[in-house]
Amino acid sequence: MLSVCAHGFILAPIAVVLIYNLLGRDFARRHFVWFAGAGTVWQLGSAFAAFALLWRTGGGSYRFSIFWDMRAPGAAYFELSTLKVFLLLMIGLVSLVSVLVARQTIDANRSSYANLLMILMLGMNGMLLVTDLFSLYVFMEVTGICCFVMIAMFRSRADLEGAFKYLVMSEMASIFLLTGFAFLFMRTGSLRYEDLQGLTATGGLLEDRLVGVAMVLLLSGFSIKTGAVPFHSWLPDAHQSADTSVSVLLSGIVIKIAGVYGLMTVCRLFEGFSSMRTVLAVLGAVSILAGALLAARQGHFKRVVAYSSVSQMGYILLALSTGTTLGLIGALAHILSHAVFKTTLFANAAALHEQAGTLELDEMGGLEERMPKTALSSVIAFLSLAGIPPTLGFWSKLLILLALWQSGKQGLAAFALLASIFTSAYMLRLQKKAFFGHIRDSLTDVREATGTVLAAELLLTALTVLIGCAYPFILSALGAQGLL
Amino acid sequence: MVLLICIGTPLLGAFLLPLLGKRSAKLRNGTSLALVLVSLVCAGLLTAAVVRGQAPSLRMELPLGLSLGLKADALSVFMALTSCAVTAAIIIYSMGYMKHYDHLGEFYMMVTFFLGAMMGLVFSTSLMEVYLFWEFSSLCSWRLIGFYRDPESNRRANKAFIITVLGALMMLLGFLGIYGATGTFDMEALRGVGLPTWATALVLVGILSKSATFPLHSWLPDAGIAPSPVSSLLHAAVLVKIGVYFYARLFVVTAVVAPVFHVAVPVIAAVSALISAGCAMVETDLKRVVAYSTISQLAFMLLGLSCGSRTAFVGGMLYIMTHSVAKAGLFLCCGIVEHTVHTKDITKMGGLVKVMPVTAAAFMLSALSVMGIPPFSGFFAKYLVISGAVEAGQPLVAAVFILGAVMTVLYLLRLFRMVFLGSCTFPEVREGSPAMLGAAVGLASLSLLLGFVMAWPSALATMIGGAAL
Amino acid sequence: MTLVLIFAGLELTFGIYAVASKSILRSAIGLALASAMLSTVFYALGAQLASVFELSVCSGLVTVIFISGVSLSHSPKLDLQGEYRDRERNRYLPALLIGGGAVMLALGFLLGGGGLEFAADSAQSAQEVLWGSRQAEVWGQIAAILCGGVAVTVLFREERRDR
Amino acid sequence: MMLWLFILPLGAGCLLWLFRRNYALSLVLALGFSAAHFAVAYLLCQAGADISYSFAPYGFGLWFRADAIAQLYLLLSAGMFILLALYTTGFCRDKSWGGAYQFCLWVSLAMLDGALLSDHLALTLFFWEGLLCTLFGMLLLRNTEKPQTAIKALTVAGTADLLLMLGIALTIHAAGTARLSEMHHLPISGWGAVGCACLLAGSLGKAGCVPFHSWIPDAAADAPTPFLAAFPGSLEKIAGISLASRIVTGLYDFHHGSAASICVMTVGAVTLLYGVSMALIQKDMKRLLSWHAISQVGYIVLGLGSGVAVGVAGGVYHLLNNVLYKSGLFMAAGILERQAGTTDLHNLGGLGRKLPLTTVSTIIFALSIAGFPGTNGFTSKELIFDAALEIHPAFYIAALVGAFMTAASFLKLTRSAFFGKFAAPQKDVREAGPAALLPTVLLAAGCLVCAFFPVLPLDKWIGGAYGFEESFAAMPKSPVLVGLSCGVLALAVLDHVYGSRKEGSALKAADHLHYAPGMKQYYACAERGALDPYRWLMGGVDAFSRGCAWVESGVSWLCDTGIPGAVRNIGDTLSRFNTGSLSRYLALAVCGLVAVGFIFYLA
Repeated sequence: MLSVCAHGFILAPIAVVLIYNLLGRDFARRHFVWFAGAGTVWQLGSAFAAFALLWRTGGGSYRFSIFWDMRAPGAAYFELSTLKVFLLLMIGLVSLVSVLVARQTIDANRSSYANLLMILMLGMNGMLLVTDLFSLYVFMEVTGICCFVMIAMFRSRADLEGAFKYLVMSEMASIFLLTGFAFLFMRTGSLRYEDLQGLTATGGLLEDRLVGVAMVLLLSGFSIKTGAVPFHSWLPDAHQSADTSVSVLLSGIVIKIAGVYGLMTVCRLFEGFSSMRTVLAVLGAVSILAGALLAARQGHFKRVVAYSSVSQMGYILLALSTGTTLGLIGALAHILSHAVFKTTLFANAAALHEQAGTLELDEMGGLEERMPKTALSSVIAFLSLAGIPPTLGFWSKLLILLALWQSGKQGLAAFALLASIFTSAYMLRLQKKAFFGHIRDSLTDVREATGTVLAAELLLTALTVLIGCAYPFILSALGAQGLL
Repeated sequence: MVLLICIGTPLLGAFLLPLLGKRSAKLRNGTSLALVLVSLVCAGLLTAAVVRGQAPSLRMELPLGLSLGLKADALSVFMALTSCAVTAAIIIYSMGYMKHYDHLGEFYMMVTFFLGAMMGLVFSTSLMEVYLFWEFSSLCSWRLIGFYRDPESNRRANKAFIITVLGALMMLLGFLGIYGATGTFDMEALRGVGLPTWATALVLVGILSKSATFPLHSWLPDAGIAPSPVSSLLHAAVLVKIGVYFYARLFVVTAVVAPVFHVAVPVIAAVSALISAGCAMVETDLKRVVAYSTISQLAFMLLGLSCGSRTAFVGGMLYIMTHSVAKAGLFLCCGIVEHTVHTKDITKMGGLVKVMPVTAAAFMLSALSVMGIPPFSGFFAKYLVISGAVEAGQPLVAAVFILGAVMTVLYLLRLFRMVFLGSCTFPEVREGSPAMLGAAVGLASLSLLLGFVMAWPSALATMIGGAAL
Repeated sequence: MTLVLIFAGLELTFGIYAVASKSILRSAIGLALASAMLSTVFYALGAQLASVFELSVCSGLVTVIFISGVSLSHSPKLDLQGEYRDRERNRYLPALLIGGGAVMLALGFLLGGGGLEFAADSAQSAQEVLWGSRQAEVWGQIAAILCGGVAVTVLFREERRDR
Repeated sequence: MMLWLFILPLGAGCLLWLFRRNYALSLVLALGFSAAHFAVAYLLCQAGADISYSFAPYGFGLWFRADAIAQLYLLLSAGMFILLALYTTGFCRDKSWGGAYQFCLWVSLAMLDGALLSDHLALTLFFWEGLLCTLFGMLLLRNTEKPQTAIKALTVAGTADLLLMLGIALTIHAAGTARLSEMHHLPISGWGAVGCACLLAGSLGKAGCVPFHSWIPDAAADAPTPFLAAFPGSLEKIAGISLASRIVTGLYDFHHGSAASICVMTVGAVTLLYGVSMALIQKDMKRLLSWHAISQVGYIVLGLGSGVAVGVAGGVYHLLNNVLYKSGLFMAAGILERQAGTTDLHNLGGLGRKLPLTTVSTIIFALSIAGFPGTNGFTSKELIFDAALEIHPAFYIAALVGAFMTAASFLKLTRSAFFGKFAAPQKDVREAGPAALLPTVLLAAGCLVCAFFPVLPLDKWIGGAYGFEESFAAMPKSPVLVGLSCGVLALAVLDHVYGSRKEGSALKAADHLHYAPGMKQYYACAERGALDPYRWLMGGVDAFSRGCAWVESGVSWLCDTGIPGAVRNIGDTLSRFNTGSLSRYLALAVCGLVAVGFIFYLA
């Protein structure tokens, strides 16, 4: 059963792509959403099953390989652990939401969205499953190109600005990463995880300056992908140019898998370098503050949400900078809560764009009367983002703070906590400009969002509140498992 | 079990109200009142239990030193009774006042949800739980202040939200400091434990922001833009008491605090009392004057609880109760006046006593209780606070508070004169609606009645005092 | 060792030429020459197999398809580069190069000169490499090819419908 | 039995409020209840009860103790109240606010009983401040359009009572116990001194001493006359002086000649001189009498402040006399207002023939207040003069000057109101009804009784209450003092004759003093109200409030525009940095790389 799920992660997307392209042209194009939906549902289901199975076996890991014999010495293999399955679950969830949004925003003639979504999922699944740094890079390339195409897909030629910037910045990241891997390969001779883990233990590498440079390059490369502050410039432009369903994917999961998971792996493999954690801490702190301050001054709905992603990634970097298991759990919790409330905000953006026709904050106002459900989901998302108790965001932020506190970084925890007041500030500004206040005369005939976008919003809001309320039980379950 | 009902019904029941509201307004108003009355009855039952000596409690242990527990003791039951009673009166009042406004579903939901949060906060035993309900109340106050949806009230609602959440975050930092020093968030385990000074200072900032003391007070007068049942519920009776209650809960009943705070907090309270009293003297907006007076009276309560002597503590507790009742009555009268005269500027009012005698009488009764004139309950509390301050060896602070009390008499009299006395400016105005009048007169006479039966509430307060010092 | 540096330098210049040139044909030619230089570097460093593949596939096959496609279709893509003639981008290009070069030199000094010992001529044959330690890449390659195919169909088809 | 002292007045107040329309019934009720109240008080004094109830809030104890001093004042106030009740019912016969006024009057009686009897200082404060409510109620009843007096009264009295609260808190803290009976000779040092000062300020403030006197003259103009007869005339004085006398005799060790006693005596002297000098120039009878009420308090305080047995006895006896003739004078003024239509002396004259009984009693009252030899006022003033001289001659001189001015002003009053040619707004001036006239005449009789038999009130009652052995009623000791005071009176008569002949009319007899060089500026600034402590208080509070408002607006500005503006600016500068050009992004990324490198190596 576990092997079916595991193999499915790689084979299912490819199968869907093949079936989609082999069927009749017009039938496939009209029903492209169902294919994409099927792929995501499969991913979600298998991730749940795998998670349940692994959880019962006490959080072990499952190795498998497809079409070749992995027992040969030095042979590569795919690995599945509870951490990775959790992230696969995230991929499934965000893709499902993206499909729900896409059904409303993407018309038939751009139906290759299904192909691209499946390949993107394949790329991300691959990144999670591989146990070799270079394969990680290959699958990251696949993800990067897929994202570029999806951003560029909807825009007329003149407006390829955002996509082009994204492509160039990803290539910059690839340059950094490849150079880093090359230096590493020179020193260690192998890029496989278990080899690298063994090597750092012997300490031989710690003093070597070349490996130090490699570390710096790796960190910078993955930070570009995460969108931490010095490297964040592409995120807002990419979001503005991309269609909302693509923004959901980009901000919801791609920057987490491509960026944060990469950083997680690097931290896990090279724990010896204590200065790496300080780098992460500094990047995180700067991202939180700068992201929040920039978000407060944007005029476009999606740019505000994009900068808020930069700020929230800062929190995840802070969690990783502690290096303890609680920090890791905090980071995963924040990835979950960020995925949920970010996708909610983008679903709201889709609804607003579809109904009110504009996403410029100055042209919106008082939409709460016309679109009560969207307003409600937006307020709940704001509460979760600001870390107000009943919601998911509060618990994840609390775990991060506890992790920081336990690992002795009180000053950092204080900074993170007080910076979250800026988060509330720009989200309040967003709510005020978009939903509260008097309605403009041009928007009086606006109706409530309909169909799957509304369904997505309500699903995510329910998720935020229910998991938020059920968190004490989750905490006690984690405690029982011995992780906390 | 009674504890769960007391907290659960308003907290969860609140979300049904907007749905009921679709069917009929009366049903929704009635249900919200019923929810509040249920928790009032439960509070009564709990009081009986506590008086009999039991301490009903629930507990759920969580990793990382977190825990979710509910416990009813004298202090929590005292606060529960006060806030339920006042909220019930305010809901009755708002039925008359809010008849022709829209967004009523949200209004009633938020009021009931707020009461649930208040009950939760009062009965919770862990610091994190207190923070949880604390943020609930910030959320409710944000939505209630922003009720009218015009840009100005939005701006002020956001300002109130930012200031209270900032305070709450500083307090959370303090909790983390306490967690770092003692390894637990549970207040049962913190009993009698010395807290690190900087952590106490941070928690104090949270308390001061919530109970609107001087440097962090500016959100309270601005919240006057909200409809008057809201401003009376939030700014007079219940929300601002959360900060003072939590001071009593953490720094007096549970943990031991550094002696420097026995001097520092009274001084801060004194400064806040004088400055807000001064502002109340020159203010011309009806609601802002009463809001500033609330800030000034809160300083009295803070003095009572913080200066360390038992008399002052009991005085502080009584002050919380008497002030809630009297100030809620005052705000409701202001609401009636503003509702009928449609302006908040007191310089344009005058001589309303002839056209609105009952409101004038209720206003004067409540004002006298706030001033602390004897037959009213306010006197007992004010006297105990002042004598407690003297007993605690801080006669200078007591003298400053006497000056504050004189200023209270001055600005309340000035308000009464500018609104009700002098030549009549609105001869054609009629009295408020019966529901509104009923609530206002009820609260005013309650504060008079409490004056006569002050022995029972003070017995309860002494019981709290006994547990504390 | 100096041979490697010379060829790397040549490859760099051809790369810049490909990026900076005005017409797409010259870019294609520049790309081909850069790939050729790269293959010689591979060869100099002892990776014969890689240099053979590089020379035949990248500089040979890709260039042929490229130039034939461009000359046959006379598609409006020709002046696409004009549209993207972002003067500002070009103006800063030398600055970027100098910066990149400086970083590379700093790395060079940092690593203490000729630390680049040549990879031992690995005894592994192509077959072992492809199907042994790098199997996971196979799925990566498949994904990349699929992605490339879809990308080409999506981006260029878009052009026709828009007109 | 003690509770009856509270239930009776409250019951009476409610019943009178209910039956305010029916005059006869309310008359019977008033008389019946006040008589019953007097009887209960008398029985209580015989028993000397010491009762406590458990139903008391924390920090308060319901302890009542009718010790000797309390009995004296209780009987005095109960007796006075009978006459007051009668007079008030007569006065409020057809008034709309009559019922509410009666109710307030009876409630304040209950409060006064409580204040006198309570043994627990906090309980005294409870009843003491209770008088505030009824004071505000009564003043507000008639004039809601012109509320200045009521506001002023509540403010001034409120401030005095809050000072009293502070004093009580300090005293309880110093004594360790709240029971009045257990406090003996507390030291006046450090915070004890402040406590004593606040206690004295509160009690003398209630009685009407200088800093807290300014509402009484305004009340004379606005408030109904029975209010003047009741509150400033008797009830408030009794309450204030009873507590002051306790402080001076037993509570604090207040020996004569100490700094505390000097302060109290200076306050008394200042009150005396200020009161009587203002009274001299008044042209309206009620205002004149109210200023005199203030000056008489000055005499009593002078006596009490000396700390000597003779001074205290003289002061308390002077209070007794004062209650008698001051209430009588106010009642006479009430009768004049009701019968003659006005109390403004300009258009009053020659009423002696029309209102014979009122004239006779007013003359008796005038003689005794001026301290004419042989009257009760004279004996009490002599005792006070004796005590003042013993402490310091300056006080004695002040007292004499006071006596001179009192005599001059009353001569002016009596001659212009009752003698000379007849003038009154109402044409057919007839004698007042029995309900108004009977109390006035009885009070006049009381004055005469005390004049001729001083032994009974002075030695038996007051001496017994305060435990003085030697009897003062026998005869004024030194003939020199008596001669001096007679000389002063003669001088006053001469001055009056000279003044009236110079100005031509009795009313303007004092004008030559009014416009004398030194006095003119003093009177001018008094007219402007510059000497009115209430105005100083309000001015000070106003300035302080404006300062607070300015500070508060600064803090609010910080919250509204200061911090948000700063955040906005930082946000703008940062966003200006991200212009959108690709090469800038790449440059930023390379800088980021270098920065990460530095951090990596520095850490």
